[in-house]
Amino acid sequence: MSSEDKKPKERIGVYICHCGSNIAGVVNVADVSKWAGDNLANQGVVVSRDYKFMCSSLGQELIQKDIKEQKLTRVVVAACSPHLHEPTFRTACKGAGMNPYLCELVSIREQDSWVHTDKIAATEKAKAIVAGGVSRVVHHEPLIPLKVPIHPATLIVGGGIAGIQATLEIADAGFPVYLVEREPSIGGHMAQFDKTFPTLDCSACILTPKMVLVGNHPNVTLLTYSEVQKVDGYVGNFTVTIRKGARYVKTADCTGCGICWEKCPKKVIDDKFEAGLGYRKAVYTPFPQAVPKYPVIDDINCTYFQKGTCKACEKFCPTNAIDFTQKDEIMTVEVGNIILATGWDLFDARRVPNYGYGRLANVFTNMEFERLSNSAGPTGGNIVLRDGKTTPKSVGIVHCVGSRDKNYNNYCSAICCMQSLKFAHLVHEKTGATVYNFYIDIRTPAKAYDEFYQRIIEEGTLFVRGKVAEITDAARNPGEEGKLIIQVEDTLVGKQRRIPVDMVILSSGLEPRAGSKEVAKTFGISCSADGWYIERHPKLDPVATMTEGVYIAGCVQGPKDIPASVAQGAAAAARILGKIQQKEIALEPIRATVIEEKCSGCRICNTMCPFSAILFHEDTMVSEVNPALCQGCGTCVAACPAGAITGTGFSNEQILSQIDGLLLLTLDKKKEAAVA
Amino acid sequence: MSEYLFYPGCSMESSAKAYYHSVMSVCKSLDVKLNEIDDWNCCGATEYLSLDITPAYALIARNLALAEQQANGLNTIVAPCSACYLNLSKADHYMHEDKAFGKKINTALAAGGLHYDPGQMVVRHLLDVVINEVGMDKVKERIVKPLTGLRVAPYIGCMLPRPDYNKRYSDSEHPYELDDLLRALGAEVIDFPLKTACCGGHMTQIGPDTAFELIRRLISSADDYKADVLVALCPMCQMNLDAFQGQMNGYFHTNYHIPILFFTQLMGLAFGEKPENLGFGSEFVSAHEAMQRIGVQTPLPDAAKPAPKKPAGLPMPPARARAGQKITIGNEEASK
Amino acid sequence: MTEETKPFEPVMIGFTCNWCSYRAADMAGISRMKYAPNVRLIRLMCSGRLDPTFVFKAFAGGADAVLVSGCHPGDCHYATQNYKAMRRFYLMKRVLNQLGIESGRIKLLWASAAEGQIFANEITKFVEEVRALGPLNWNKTSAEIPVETKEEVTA
Amino acid sequence: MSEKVTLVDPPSAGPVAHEDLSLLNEVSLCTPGDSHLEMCIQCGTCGGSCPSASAMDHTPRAIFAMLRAGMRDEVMKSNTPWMCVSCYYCTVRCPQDIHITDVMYTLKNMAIKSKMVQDSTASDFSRTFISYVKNYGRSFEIGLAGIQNATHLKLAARLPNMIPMALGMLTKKGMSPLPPKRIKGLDGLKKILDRAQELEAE
Repeated sequence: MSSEDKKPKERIGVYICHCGSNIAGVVNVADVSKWAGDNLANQGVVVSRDYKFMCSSLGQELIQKDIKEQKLTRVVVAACSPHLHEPTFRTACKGAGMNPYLCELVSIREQDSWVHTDKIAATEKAKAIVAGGVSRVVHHEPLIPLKVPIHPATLIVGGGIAGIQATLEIADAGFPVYLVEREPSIGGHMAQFDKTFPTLDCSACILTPKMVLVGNHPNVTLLTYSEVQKVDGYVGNFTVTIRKGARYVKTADCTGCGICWEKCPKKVIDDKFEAGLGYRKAVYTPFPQAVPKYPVIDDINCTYFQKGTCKACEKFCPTNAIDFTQKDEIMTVEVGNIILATGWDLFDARRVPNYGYGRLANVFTNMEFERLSNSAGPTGGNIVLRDGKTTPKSVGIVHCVGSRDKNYNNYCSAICCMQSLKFAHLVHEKTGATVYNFYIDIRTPAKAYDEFYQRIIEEGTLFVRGKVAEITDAARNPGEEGKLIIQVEDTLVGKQRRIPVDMVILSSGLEPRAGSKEVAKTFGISCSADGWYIERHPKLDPVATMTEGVYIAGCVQGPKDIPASVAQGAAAAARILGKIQQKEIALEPIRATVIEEKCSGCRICNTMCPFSAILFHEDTMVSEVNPALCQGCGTCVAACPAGAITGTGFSNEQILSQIDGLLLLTLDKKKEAAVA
Repeated sequence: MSEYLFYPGCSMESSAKAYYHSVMSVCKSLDVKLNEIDDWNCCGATEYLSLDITPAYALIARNLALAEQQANGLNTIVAPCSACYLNLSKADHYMHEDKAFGKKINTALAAGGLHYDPGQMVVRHLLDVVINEVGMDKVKERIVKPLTGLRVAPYIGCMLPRPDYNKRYSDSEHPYELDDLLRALGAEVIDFPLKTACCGGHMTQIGPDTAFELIRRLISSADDYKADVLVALCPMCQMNLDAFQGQMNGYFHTNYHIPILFFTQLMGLAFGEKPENLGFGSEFVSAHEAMQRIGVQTPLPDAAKPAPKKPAGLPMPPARARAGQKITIGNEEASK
Repeated sequence: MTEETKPFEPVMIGFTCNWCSYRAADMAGISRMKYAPNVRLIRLMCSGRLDPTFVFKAFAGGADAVLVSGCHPGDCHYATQNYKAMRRFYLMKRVLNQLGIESGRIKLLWASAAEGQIFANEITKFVEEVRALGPLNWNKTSAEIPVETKEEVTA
Repeated sequence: MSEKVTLVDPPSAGPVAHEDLSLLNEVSLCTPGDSHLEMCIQCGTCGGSCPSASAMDHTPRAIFAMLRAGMRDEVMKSNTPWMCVSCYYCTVRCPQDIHITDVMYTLKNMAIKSKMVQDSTASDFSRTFISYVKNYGRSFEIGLAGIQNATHLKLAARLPNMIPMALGMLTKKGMSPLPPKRIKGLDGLKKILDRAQELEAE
């Protein structure tokens, strides 16, 4: 391996970034830079510098100047993670006339200065990392990015407010959108809400016009009652398999007149739209303003499907639109980009035994209350107890149910404070009841939110700072009989209180959708331990994912309110529109290639490839990699017993020499001896 | 036949003999063999932990070490007392989780020639074993006299479902295991809201005002629900609610009368055992009337006794003790 | 501190995949979680790219231990390639063992992009384990190295 | 006992005096396992759950805030840990997984060691209980109750009520008025406890 006597063939520049004090605070950057210049000269290092911020324009110019003046053929930057600034330094090199793939960025921040405290050990590790980068960069090859065309259509999964916003942005810009929604109608959770904070405008009034626009848009193919089954391909060219559920209603003939659900004899508790507080029929649309207007027959509850007789809907349908023979339909669509906006599920409050939900009749969840308060809801907007008639005289609203709690979900659900304040207002306005809000902290950090909090205080809502310990019907003191007693420490007083109320509303938190992990797998993206999808960068790229061409918007990324969901929907759409307008996309040229002369035709690699990118030529008895299908994982490279497959960007030479470098086997031995 | 190591705990030999006899009777019916750990010692209840942590855990761990020594292929210790159960599982849990702590306790044990490998023994309460190992099917098979018509308040108390290091119970606040068992016996089970509330613990000895209030909450709630009896599964809970019910009534000027029975006493009845052999009659608040309602004759409470000559707490003349020993003799005969 | 009393600091090479474990390392960095500085990472696109010769090369070059890490089973960015890595891992472990290397010197770690904490903790743990094994000693006869007969089924 | 006059500290004019910022850590270290004590968010779940909160001079939550503020004397003198009934409601409900009941045991230990226990009714009970355990290997309920009630003024008032009860213990429950039989391995147990006591002091 020793190349002591050989003259190095490349001229390499090494640049050590201080990143302010982020790196320089732990790693002695000047020492690393000097060490690299002294000890790696045998590898071809001709310049080694350290600089305050390599990613700044001055830092980049420094590299460019050296490339030109020192005739550098390779560049190694030791700074942050390549996932952050690899494109920056590649572009800088390209600007100075060097092939961008001849630049190597090694991480001495995320993998060194930020994770270690021992300054000497961290400096030594930085030297090894730089040595690894230098010995690797020698074997880099000039590459040309792969260009692939981008299909102009976009798939949007989830028809809540985030998905609706994204759909309209893209469709209005003139590009086709497939909007897939699992439920019979789009609208999502927002369609269930009564009022929206902090302005208290009616949720349906601001949502339904957008739903109608989606339903009528010439560029939108609306696929409700449908689910994505499979996603193949890659950015620009995804092939998506969608299962369209059988509605048992011919949408071409149906006018949405509503006679079918009027005549249907089968009443079902509606645990979705009405949150279990109301009923629907076996043939139904979730709510009157549903888009599309066509109903579905719920075959699990339909008398005909279960018992073989009834068909009342069919008999009464004026347009003969009912079709009991419909089957689920499988369709495939081609799209260039995907947005996931599948939203959230409500935390199941039954999991908190001390709050008694499911055991104590007058403990309600937030979604139940939304329906209770909604004038289109099961009580016509009357806020009443579970008996359906009694108006409560006192109501307790409990914050943080299932949130900020290591027993359940550790995160803050973000919307509950404002939602609870909204509930306090609605209860106060509609019933005049005494309202208590039980909170740990009030979090109102958005435009006009804290003002709303002030308003609720002014309206006379009583605030008790303390996480509710238990809700019970076991009366202990006079005045508690027949009431729900909220037992809590009023932490500002430092005393335990027992507050009897008629009704309790639990502000249950937001959870990732059940099955979010499976959906993540289908789309090839990652999921946090909680189940929320991981964005490309938590601050600077919140709507993209690690997978090119797949974006996320709304609560699928983490709990958020309506304005934030809308902003993300629009942001994801803007990102995609930018891509579509470029018409093609440059992909990392990391691909495997079979060297025909070395291939023995054993076909071991053929079955290794999950993308079926390797074909076997029966005539010549060799395998070949189709670069359009290859994703560059390199498994075949590792598997080939003959070493006949090479992988660009991650060749055996590159990695083996990086190992040498990391183990400091490449050092200038004479220098080392001199030091010793 | 299933076999377990058995840690009875001190109360089973003194204040909770009714529990002891009924446990033995029920286990016999269910083909459960209990091998009492030889030379076990007191678990220290909640008292030693209050004084000195290390000796407290060493005291508990001595039992675990003995159990491991005598295991003979078994790995489960059954404790019928909730406090003993919790202490044993707590010691095992922390010795396992906190390795340095485990080492420290073993250093102490070594002074007595003992050693315990954390995680080796599994500690379970009798209720858990009955429900999850013996199984409800077998319990149902044994029932010859269902408790039809008896309204019971299932009372679990604190230390069984909490902190529940090994997540053995359905819930830490409203577990349903005891309800299911009692329902299987044919009793009418109320949805007792305070089923895991505190009985007062040692407060009866150090802060009676607090203890009486805690006892009142439980008794009055059971009374609100018109329970005939309250069913306990811990000697301490039974003692507090039964023996102090009278004093509590005096303190609050109330007149509650809720008999407190062990779950094994009711199981024994349903299995057809004679009430005398299950420790009936040893309760302060007599269950006679409640049991008569479902056609079971339990021994009548003893006739009023002459006033004692000495205040409580000091040793009593042996003659008094003999009167109570009848039960023991009766049981011995029955087991022959 | 004299040379003799200095604790042995193992040198370790870690192979990470671009999508999960390298990002777990990034996440550990972003969150400033601390771990032992003994491991030096190499980024591969996928744990499936791990050619066993890389591992042999690392040991031959003086590494005291090798970490192989990738996405959790079922989470692979390339569908199923981490399963292939897993199979190779067990084979490698056996071969290395027969060559006279304690099987405790190679470790397989699944870490998702969100699991910076797990990544950091596991590295610190691994360093301690290897420190206990001492420096890699090729001159040991294979008889001195216990040959593992049992293989754990899952990592 | 009434002649023992307790002087009330003069009203504090300013902020907490003698902040002892090592206090929280000390409590944490003395508690087996990881107590997560430093994670308290002051939500009050513990104080709201506590069945004996009304008898406490500070709620558990307030005690944790005082530990943070380094108010050593105030915490050591507080009756809060002594009123704990070990019901573990706070422990299972705590959103931060703080082992509150275990922390209460630690605080009791520390208060005894620092000789700052204000009302010894509870600690005396524990001592008597354990003295039986040390001498016999088993507890002795009747003897214990007798000593406890006879030696504490505030309990003595109820002695008349206790008489029929004690009688019942002997007759109905068939309890023996004699101390329990000593366990066989009492010597070994003593050695274990002595060694543990040494380790505790380390």
